[in-house]
Amino acid sequence: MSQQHLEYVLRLGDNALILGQRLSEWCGRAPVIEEDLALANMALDLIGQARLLLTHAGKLEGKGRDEDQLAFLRVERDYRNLTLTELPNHDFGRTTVRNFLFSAFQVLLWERLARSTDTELAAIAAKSLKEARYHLNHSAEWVIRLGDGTAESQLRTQAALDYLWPYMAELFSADAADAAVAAAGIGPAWSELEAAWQASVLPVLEEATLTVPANTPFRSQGRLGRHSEHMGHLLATLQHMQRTYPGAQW
Amino acid sequence: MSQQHLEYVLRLGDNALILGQRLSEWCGRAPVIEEDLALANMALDLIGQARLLLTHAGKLEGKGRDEDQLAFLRVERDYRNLTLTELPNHDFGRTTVRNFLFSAFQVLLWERLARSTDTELAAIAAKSLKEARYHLNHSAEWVIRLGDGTAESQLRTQAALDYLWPYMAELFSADAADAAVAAAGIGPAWSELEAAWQASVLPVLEEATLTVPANTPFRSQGRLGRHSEHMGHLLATLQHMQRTYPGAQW
Amino acid sequence: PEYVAQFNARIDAGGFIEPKDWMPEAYRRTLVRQISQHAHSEIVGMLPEGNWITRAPSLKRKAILLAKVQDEGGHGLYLYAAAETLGVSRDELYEALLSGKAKYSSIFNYPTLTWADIGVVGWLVDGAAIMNQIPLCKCSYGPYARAMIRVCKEESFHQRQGFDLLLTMMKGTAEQREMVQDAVNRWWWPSIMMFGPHDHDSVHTETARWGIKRISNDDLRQKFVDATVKQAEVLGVTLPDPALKWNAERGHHDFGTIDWDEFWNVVGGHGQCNVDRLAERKRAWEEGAWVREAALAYAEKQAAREQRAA
Amino acid sequence: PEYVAQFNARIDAGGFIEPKDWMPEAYRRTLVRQISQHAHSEIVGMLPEGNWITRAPSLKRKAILLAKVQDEGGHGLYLYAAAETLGVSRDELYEALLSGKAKYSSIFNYPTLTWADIGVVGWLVDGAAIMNQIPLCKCSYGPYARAMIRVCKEESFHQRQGFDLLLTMMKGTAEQREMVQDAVNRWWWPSIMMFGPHDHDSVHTETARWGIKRISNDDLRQKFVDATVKQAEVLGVTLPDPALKWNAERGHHDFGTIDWDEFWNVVGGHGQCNVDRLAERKRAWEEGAWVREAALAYAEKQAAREQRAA
Repeated sequence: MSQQHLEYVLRLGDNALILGQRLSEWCGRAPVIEEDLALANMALDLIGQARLLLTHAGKLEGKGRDEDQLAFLRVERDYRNLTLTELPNHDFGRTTVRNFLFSAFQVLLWERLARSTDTELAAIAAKSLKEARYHLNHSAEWVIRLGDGTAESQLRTQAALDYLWPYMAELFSADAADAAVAAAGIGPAWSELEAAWQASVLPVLEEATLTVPANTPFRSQGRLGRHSEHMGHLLATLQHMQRTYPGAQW
Repeated sequence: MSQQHLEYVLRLGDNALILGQRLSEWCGRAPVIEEDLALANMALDLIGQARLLLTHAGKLEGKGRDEDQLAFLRVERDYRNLTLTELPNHDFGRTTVRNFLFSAFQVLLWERLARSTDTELAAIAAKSLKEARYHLNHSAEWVIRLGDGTAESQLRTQAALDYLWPYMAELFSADAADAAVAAAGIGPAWSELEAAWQASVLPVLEEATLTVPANTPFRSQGRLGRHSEHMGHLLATLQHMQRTYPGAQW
Repeated sequence: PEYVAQFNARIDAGGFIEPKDWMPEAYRRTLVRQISQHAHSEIVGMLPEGNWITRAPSLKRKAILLAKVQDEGGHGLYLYAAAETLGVSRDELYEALLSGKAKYSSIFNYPTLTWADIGVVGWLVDGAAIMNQIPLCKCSYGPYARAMIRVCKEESFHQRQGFDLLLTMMKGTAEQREMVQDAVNRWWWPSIMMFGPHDHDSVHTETARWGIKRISNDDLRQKFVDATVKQAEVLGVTLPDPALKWNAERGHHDFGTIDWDEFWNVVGGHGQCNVDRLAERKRAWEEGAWVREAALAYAEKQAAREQRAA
Repeated sequence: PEYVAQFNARIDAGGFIEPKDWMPEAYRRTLVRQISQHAHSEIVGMLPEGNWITRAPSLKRKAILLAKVQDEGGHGLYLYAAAETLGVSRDELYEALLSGKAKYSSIFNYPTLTWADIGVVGWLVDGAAIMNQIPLCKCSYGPYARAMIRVCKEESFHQRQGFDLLLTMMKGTAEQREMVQDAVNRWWWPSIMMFGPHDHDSVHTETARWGIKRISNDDLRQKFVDATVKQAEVLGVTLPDPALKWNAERGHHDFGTIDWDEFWNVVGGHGQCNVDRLAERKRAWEEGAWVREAALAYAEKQAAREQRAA
């Protein structure tokens, strides 16, 4: 069990770490200053979540690894984030749609985890829930604005949704670690959240005049450590300092 | 003297390494397949030059460092390439203009170095000269085509020239290592080549209907190890594997 | 009818059909599709390997990889040229690729996740490609056959380089060996899918009769498996198929069941990289439009100048 | 004339001028220029630090840097708001930045080359900025003064964080200490140039009379040098000025000659990063055009819908 418990917490931590890293690439590049701040703020929230979750994972693992050793010194195969989170930002549309799809999921997950039998995890969830709700509200408003904005913004936002949608299947497909954690009452199997996630997401997409893409047989496998080609480039940047100066304190 | 000799050879090697790295980023991204091949070919030539030059530098240094230790395991401050070579590729126009300005310089340098009293360097120069001549011809043809093409290509090519021109001053400004090497008969001080370089470059720019930018007081200092912000990102990618797996053979 | 007889006789005699010769329309169409698909594969195939050029772990390997990717672009070029002898233009073919109408080899929709993948792509993917391509060196259409001779020579060089890369890694650290095994695990099944559906599920009667495809999918696949098993032993890697074993009776290796669902999913556009590969090629094409326009405009200006001067 | 007398009296009494008060046109123009220049500096200043967010060497430092850059954007926002109280729009001001008409602090045209630069920017650059800005908390224009109070509070927090970053590095490895010293060597002179030309070369009579600039360039610079010397000792770094030493008679530190040629070169557009900084801001603005247009279009649609519903 403790192996799957660790796996589950690592996935949560790596999702936050990798999406936080992606969002932090936006610094100085957003369409308006307010969004520069909002994106930096979300990145900051996610990095904060990653710190707590990876610290907790390190304790569960029991090998004395701290947040930084986990964040910076694993090989690609050992990162457990969803492929969704590592995809390049592309334009503001794709970034926004991803934030929307992902934070809708995070809200549901943190709601459930706030009642976890893992009290450390429950405390992290309670704190993260507030942040995820803000991310969801903020990105949902933008999805609607962009979807129901100009012809160009409609096109771009629909393209973003079409691109990202196939990566959502990974969140809700059955998984052994998930099942074990659910059985132990630590947290929900992610697949349990699919209906609630759809109920949260679909009305917004409709208001945004977007077409929900058809499901496809594609299954990404980031949470099993099989990532996309984008991940390696992200890690080269993320890890650069720690790899170059092993053992140094910062 | 041997310190300046080493410095001089390192500069040559790092120019080739870093511009080769930049050009290799083009793989699969050129406007036509023929240029995909031409850019890969130039990258290959430059990486080949870098191998010979860094191997030679390692011997001059006498600390047992081979081409890979020099290419991958120095800190930014110790790379001696011109700032020009590390600038991002931007569009095909900027890449082409840089190749043109730089290879015109390389041709002159290799011509002189083919007569170096450092026989190893002379042999490298003789081989590299043929390659640089091809790079110069190929890029000069494109500069003319782009400069004297459409209104858009004229604009982009002029913008590229305006952007890059201030970085050329670094090549021709006086330098202590240069002076010492010239005095020892190993190679020319780069500043000696300025007139010949202008004679090589200006007629092509004229045929390309481009306006030669005014000189500015800006002096980049890459060859002294003071680089631009772009360099660190390039190195994070270049060094990633060697930093992650120290000591491994590939 | 007389033409048809001549055409058939030439093929039966093992002779070559040349661009100016009469040929059935279906033969021409089949060749255009196959040759252009092959050209597209070379061009798209530059991307998974290009992904590692900037991160190659030694200068020697970086140079080898640059040269290899350049060769692939070159293959693309002369295959497009071979297709053009059949009366289509390269731009036309390339636009069919970009619009998604034309296919390219499905194998390039798998990602190159570690440096070991570069070796495995050379060893297994190029290895499988060569098996497929060697018979094409004797195919009935002259320009295609001649292009394939050059392609095969370079591909087998690439395969040896890939093998050498892996051998070096297998002699290295435990981490390196693990990386190789992981890459082999991911690429083995896609590689043997490269030979296409089983013979009983595929219709190739015409291409066989026309001397385009001379050996069947399953025969080629078997040949590839038999050859690869020995090489895997030399490397010291395990091919990820518990059913793989020598069958003395058949004189061949038996192997497990191929997951054809996965194969058809990836062919159908649902692999890891289908969308990204095409998007990258499209982006390059669109971002390069101004360059192509400039080259054209300049050529026209020059022609006009020369005419004025004459 | 009556207005002028009132205005002058208010300023002489140390009171605040508020947006609805009468003010001389030159006073307004000077404030718009200064406040917007300050706002631009905050916005452009996000870039050199943003350059290191993705490479920050620990999660804690990454979080601190993200928060800091966010604060700077926030400063930009309320400084633009303060400028808007003077009857100009933010877009107008921002376009003057992008077109190169408006200036921003020249210090941000220096590159951040190592992680130590992030600490030094906090320690020296924010430190110098605070020296410049503290007197502005009492400047005569109310909205500007109030904005500066908030800015100064956050800046001094940033300065402490920068100092703490450097202290941690100085307690680390030899390589880390070298990195800090190298960064100090590069940033020291540009930092003391931040106070602007010497008093005898600069014309600030009006801004002084109007209670905008209350302390002279050289006095602020001296204050900064005196404060920094002590902090450098605590850190254990050497400030790169051999002429720097305590002058007991003056009760201040003497220091060497500033290279004003370099200062004016960078102000004139010829620093390492002038072109890239503006290009990056322009690119963000252009690439974001469709988003701003969409937000506008949606707002208009919504307004129309609400009107119909009413």
